[in-house]
Amino acid sequence: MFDPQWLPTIMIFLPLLGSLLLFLAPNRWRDELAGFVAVLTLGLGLMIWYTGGSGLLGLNWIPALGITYSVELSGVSLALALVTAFMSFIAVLYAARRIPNPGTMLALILAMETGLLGIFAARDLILFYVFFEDALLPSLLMLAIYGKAHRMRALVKFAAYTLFGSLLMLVSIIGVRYLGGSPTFALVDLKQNLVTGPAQTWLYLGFLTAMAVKLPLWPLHAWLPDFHEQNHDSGVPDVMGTLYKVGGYGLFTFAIPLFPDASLELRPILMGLAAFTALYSAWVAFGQKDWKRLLAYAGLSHMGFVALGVFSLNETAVIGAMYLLAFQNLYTGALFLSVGMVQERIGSLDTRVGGLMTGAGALGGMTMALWFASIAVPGMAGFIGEFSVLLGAYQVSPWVAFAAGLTTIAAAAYALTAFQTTFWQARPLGGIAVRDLVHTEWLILGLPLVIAIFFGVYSAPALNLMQPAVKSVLAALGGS
Amino acid sequence: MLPLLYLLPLLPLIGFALLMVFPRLFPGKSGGWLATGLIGAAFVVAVLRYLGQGDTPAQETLWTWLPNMALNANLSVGFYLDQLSALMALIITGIGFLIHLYSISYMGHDARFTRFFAFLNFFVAMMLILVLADSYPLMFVGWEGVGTASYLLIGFWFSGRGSESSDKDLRAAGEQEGVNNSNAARKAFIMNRIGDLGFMLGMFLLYKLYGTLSIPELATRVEGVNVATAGVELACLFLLVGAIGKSGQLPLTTWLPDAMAGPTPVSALIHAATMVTAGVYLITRSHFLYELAPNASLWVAWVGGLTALYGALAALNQHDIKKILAFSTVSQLGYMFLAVGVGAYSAGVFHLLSHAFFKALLFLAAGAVIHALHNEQDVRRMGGMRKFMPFTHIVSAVGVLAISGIPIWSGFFSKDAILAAAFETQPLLYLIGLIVALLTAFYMGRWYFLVWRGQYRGAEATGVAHPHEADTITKIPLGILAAGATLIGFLNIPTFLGGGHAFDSYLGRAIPQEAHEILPSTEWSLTIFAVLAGVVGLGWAYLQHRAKKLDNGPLGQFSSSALYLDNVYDGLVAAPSRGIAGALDTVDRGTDGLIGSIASNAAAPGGLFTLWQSGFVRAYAVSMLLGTAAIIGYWALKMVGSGA
Amino acid sequence: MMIAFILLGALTLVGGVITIAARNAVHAALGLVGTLISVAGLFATLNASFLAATQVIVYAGAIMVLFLFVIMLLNANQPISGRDPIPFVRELAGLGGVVLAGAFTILAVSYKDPRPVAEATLALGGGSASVIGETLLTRFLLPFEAVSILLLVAIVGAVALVQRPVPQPDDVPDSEAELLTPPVGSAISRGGSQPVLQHQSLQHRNDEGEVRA
Amino acid sequence: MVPTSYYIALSGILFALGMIGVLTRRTAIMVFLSVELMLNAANIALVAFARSWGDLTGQTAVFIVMTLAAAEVAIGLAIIVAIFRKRETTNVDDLAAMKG
Amino acid sequence: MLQAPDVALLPLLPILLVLAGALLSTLLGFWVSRRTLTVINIVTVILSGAGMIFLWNQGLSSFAGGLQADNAAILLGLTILVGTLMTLLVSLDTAWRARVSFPEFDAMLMYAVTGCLLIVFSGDLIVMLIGLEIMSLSGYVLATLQDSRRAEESGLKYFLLGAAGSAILIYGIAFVYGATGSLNYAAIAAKVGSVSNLTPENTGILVGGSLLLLAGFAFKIALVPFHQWTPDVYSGAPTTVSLFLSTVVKVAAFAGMLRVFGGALADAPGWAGVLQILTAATLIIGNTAALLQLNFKRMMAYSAVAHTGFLAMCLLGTQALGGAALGYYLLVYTLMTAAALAVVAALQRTETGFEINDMRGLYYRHPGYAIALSVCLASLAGLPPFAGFFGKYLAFQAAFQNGYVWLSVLAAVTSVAALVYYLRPAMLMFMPDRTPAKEYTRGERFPTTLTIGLGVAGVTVLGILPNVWYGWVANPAIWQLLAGR
Repeated sequence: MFDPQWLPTIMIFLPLLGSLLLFLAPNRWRDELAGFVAVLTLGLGLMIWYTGGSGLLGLNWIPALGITYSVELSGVSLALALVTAFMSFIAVLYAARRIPNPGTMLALILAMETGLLGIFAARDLILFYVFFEDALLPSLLMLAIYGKAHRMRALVKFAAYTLFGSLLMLVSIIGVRYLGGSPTFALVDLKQNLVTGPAQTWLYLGFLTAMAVKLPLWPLHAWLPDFHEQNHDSGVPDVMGTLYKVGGYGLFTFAIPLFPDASLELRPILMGLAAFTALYSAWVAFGQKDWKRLLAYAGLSHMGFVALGVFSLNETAVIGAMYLLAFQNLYTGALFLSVGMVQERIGSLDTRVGGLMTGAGALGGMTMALWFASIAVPGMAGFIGEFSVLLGAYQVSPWVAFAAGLTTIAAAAYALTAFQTTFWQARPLGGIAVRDLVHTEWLILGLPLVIAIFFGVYSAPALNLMQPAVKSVLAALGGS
Repeated sequence: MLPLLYLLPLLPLIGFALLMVFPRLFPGKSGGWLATGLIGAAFVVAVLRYLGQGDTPAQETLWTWLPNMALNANLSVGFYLDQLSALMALIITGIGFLIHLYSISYMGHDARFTRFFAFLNFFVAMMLILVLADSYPLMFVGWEGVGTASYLLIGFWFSGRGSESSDKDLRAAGEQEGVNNSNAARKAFIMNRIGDLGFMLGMFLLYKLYGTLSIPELATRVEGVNVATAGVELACLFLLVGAIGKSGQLPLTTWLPDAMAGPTPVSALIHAATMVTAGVYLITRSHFLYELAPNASLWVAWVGGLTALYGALAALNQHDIKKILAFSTVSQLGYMFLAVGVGAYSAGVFHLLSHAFFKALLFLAAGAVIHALHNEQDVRRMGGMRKFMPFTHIVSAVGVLAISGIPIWSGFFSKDAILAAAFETQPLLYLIGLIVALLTAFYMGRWYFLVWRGQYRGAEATGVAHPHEADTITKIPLGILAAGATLIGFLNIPTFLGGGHAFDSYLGRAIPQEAHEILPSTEWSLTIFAVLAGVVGLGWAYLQHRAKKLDNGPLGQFSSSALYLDNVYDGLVAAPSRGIAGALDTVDRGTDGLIGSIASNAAAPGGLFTLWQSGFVRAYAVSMLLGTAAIIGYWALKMVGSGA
Repeated sequence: MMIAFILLGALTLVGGVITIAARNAVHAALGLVGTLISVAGLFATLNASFLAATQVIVYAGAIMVLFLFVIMLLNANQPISGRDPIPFVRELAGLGGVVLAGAFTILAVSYKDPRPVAEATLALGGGSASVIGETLLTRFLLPFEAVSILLLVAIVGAVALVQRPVPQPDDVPDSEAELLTPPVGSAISRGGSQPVLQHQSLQHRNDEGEVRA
Repeated sequence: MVPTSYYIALSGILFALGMIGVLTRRTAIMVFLSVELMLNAANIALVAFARSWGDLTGQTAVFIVMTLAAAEVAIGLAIIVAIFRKRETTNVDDLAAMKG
Repeated sequence: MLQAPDVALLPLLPILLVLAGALLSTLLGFWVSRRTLTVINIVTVILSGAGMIFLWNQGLSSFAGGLQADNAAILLGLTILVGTLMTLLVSLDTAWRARVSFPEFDAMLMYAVTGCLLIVFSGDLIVMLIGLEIMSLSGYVLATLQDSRRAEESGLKYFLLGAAGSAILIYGIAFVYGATGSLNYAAIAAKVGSVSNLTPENTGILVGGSLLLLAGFAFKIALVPFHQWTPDVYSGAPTTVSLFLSTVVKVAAFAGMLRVFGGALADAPGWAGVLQILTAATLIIGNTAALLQLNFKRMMAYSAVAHTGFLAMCLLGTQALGGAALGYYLLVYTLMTAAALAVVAALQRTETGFEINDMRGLYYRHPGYAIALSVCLASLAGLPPFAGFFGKYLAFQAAFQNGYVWLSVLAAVTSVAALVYYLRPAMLMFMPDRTPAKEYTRGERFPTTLTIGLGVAGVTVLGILPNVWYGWVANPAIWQLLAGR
């Protein structure tokens, strides 16, 4: 009989296979093929969910080095994988509609999906690292092929920041195994052989650098605005880029179990940094005149919350952080796409064009609803995340939670200001008449919104996935 | 079998969903009727639940929701019905129904008629969630939900009503209106968010103190768990910040007058009768905490008193027919805060109830006038409207009498109770309350005389020579509300007037009653002072009217600029934060540019490097030789050093 | 013995100094010859008689003649005047040399013979041709053979460099082949001063004088 | 018997001299001559060590090194001649087109 | 009495086969066309490889330990042969354009390989030295062979500095001999193994000698500050030659270092400390300098320097791990560098290669080569799933495990610079471009494509399934016997 343990593996590599097939497929079938693969991947994910998460599949990959192929999709990782599969599908949907001759873009989306799913499924540090870097390549190519005039700068910055962090992480990974004396790099083995003492702190810092770049966390965030600003106007690469912000997940799955003492020790500083990131970037977002940059900073601000939750090591906060991480992908991604739609209609990403909603009510309405999700209006998924993060963080450090809480005000300020100057107010004389949503665009914005609302109201399915996983991870800390 | 509580928010939510997603299914005014009908149905549910209510509160849990709350069980979505929430549900659905009805006529010509009702339904649903919530987080859902609805409705005319016009001037005015409306909506949302942060912090602290956020559980746990008073005080202050934000109290008050940018029914429903009273509701709901926190309660009372004074002063010289009412609302809300601050929860809620009636009435009447005058809102261009709109005039007069605290009308009873409670605990606040009562009577008198009496002054400016009386659909809510504003006071006739405190004793089953220890003689004198204040105020207004000086009320610019509070905020908060945002953006790009220019330009190290990699083979040999010499020399030195 | 060492050592160094300091290349080469012969003497004092002979015959004789020949051929005996393009090269060289010499001296002083020198000397058998030959053909057989490859490389390489063979055409399509043929007479450009910069503006022309479309 | 150290010191100084020559001489041939000095220094050291150990390996190695030197000279002079043909210079500083 | 020399030709077989190719090229060149000779050489190289595989696990040695055909030698020898094969294949297409298409070119190439194999199979310092000299002299000739000013300049620079480097190396050999009384790796290792065997006072001479050896080798593998010839030679020589020099010759030099420092002098004090400083300097200078280059070929030259730094980290590891890491990394390095330079050789218009900016839009003109080149660059940058990542990983691990944590961190940081300079051309290739093509349009020929395919396939397969090669090199026993028995 078929072993369900293999499902994650199939789910991971199916998009890559699809991506390679796209090069062979005739031009006119590419959209359908890509969509089919994306749906199939999502279906597989749902199947894993339906069967209650997969078990751990552990194979020896490079026995001589103690590197294993360990994958598992359950708990938090399954939730994130599902969101990834879903948003990849949405991205495929929009890319097929928006980008002329989209074959390459679709292939890159699928290739990146493989990397992202791999990141979430990996239960071996080296495997994690490999997928972590694998996702980088398609992302770079999207920027290179479809980016804007100053993309080289953005590209170099993005790659340099990412690699700077991840190479330090690589050193830490090596250290984790050798200083701890684990036989393999598999998480289960590493957990049995923890590094102790000051070495743990140093290794944690190495790990942290990588994750802080990918979170991103101030001051390692500078790549993010440029990355989004220079990416293709459609916002499709931005969706994938948003999905790639996996720092919070990495910290949660690997850093906390492997560096329990260090994460406790550094908790105050890191929480402060995370709160600062949230507030700082929200404030910077307030000053942005370009939608992509604004969304970049908004996303950064969310990531500050995610980081705050993870760093606080409080159960509620960590669950909230994971919840936020998973669902912010939905609305942030959809917002990028809505910005792409705006750009398609008026050829501008400026936040001060004014009056779009007069012509495009549905587009404006959906965008507004997504913004409400983004600024954590209750009843949307973002609220559960942000509220839990703040609630949990407050139990640990009230002042930091207060500082982070200020972000909610700033978020309202930047979101509503930009929304108002773009969609509300009067359309200036001579402005291009704006077409409303058509065809699949309804789905592209509607589906994420519906899911964001559903999980904001009825969170049990997602919480049932995440809560036990978080509890077991935090149990390693000795019940703090 | 009583209908389940979740029907209350669900019915309007269904309306919202239908009207949002399938607006095409509801041509003409059918959407409005659907929405109104659903609210009516909700009102029926509320009445049924009210009638079927026992002494023990009902709690109905739907499903789990927030992670890890309340002793590691997930926090649930659940509704809680006690006397307080039943009353609130009645107010919301009842007055909501009337205002929906009114809106069918008022918004009849608007292009986005159906959308308006969707938003209204959404608001009512959120408000019901707010009052029925069994936990603070769920209440927060409603709390922010009504904020969102308020945002949507204030910004309903986001592009201005004339911005599509071909006429240049009209278009310019429309564009300006669009910007103003949008700004007002945003301001309301952001200021509410400030309050919301306070509310959230309050929740966090409560959770830290008691480990739960479920209201009934908290209420019981407060008695059992011993925590430092300072903690409770702080939590109550946090909650107060939340209440301040929502109820437009000082210092977060400036959004409320601006919120009048929304359509008039919105002002009546949200910014007078229901949403803004949520702060009062929150504090009343949290009475078990405030009882443990005397200092925080005192803060509440003072905030209320000062806001009442502020609102009254600012209302003195407004020229917008709705802004006068808006500042009046601020002021009246201050009264309610004062009441709950001094522990007179029942009096506060009672004033909430009566205020809901008369203020909704006044707003709707004002709306009728605005409608009749084709969107003219400046009271200086009105006057003599009683001739054109007799029915509306009568109901307006009822409203003015009610708010001025003239006996038999509801305002008299509710205000009197508050002033009595204030006198008992904080004489200074009583004095303020009394002054505010006088001012209230004056500015409402001014409003009345300017709009309804004297000569019609606006024929030229508005282009409406003969304003028409409101239609029937408009008159029905006005009539019902006027009746309510007149009669509702009799629900709670105080003992010294021979009443039985019916309202107090009903509410007393849910919230504690202040003990009345005032002598009847004192009560009498207090009542006389209060009535006197109302009469003097109205008389003062009449005298001014006779002297034709009402156009410009007292205090001049100071009052019409709302005590310059907006300017202060703009200077202290808004402008600096915009500046800081710009500066931070520059810094963010700058640090980045710095790193970038080092990396990309690399002129200095690059030049150095070219100098080194000079292309001369002997230069390369120099590196080699010096390298070797350094290595060997290092070793030799080490050997000498180690004494070999 | 010591006197011989001092004498020969001094001669070696003097020769070395002449080699590196003489302005005329021929003088320098002669200084090197002096050094080489002195080194041969040193070999002799170290019981390496065969090597001493080889040093004189092969090194000082054959190799140095080759050197002188080339110096004369290339007319390289005149010193190069003008500013040295490398700043401080003499100072740096002096510094490096002094450090190296000092360091080596320190190392040398630290050296202790593993066994008594007199006894060890006997084991060398005088370093005669026969003992060296025996070592070469037994323990050093592989190096001995491998060195022949080295010499072969030297011969083939030197010939190939001095008389460059003609490149054999590829089976390139004709049109390309035409373009690729090096133009006649452009192989040598005189002067030798920075031809690259002069031609940089002409993209189709590089410093190898190739002309490409 | 002269101590081995003396020979080693002598060879070290000779080696350093060779190095200095490599740096200061500006003609390719002279640079190469200086390299010969360095090779000779190595030879002295080898022979001296061979005596010290009483082992013929060192002396035989010198023999090999001499051959190496000869081969090197052949190639080196060929390169120098080849360059001279094209540029008519033996100044190594003239060959500095590639840099940076 | 005359003892019979220990002559066993079987272990010499691979070397002899290559030498036969070289001799055939030298002699048959008068009658046979160069392309035929190249094909013959390819055959001899493959035969030599087969010979090595035949010798696998036999652990043969001959000439009294002067020649070691142990597994380490075979693994490194195979790596060298792979590089040679790729060079030969590329030269089939580009030698004419580089104007080096004559039999002597092939002959010198094969001589150089013979020298390389001698180093790899060497059992004592003299054999190693001779191999090194054969390799170097052939290398000097190869670099100069093209009739152009650039090639001659690079040849002279290479030669003059190389001669000085060799002199330093020989001086080092003399000192090591002085300290241990032997030139044989095993004997030296035995002497060094326990310092009691060594005349205690002579540790100074031993360390001095090993440091001189280190300096000499540092020149051959291009460690800072002995690296400066590298960019000039690699960018001046024909690209095919650069390909050869930067892969085969470097592999051989590393093999020599592994033999000497990982085997004979493994236990000697002093050198590791210096090597780590040199490695650190190499990492910094190499990567920074590559960042500043505008010409792709020259950038690849600096990248070779930078990679020396990463490779040298392996030498700092313990014998078992470091040797295995080096064994893996060298093959991967050969594959990716050779394939990348093969693309340059195929598409360049002149032997200067092309400017990085000229690569814009290459993907749309030569999709296959562009993808291949970007795969190689990604691998060079150390991005998974390509083998370069595991190379880097192993290097980090080797250094880390032996306590050089700071070096690993430094290497990680400098890798970022590496990424940047590899990324720029890789991404430019995918950026659409409207300017006319700057590269040679007919460069795509079968042998080159085969080479590139070999490189890309190798890099990918070894990246996804590193065990294919690492499984062979991982056995610690291989590397603990580097000095021979």
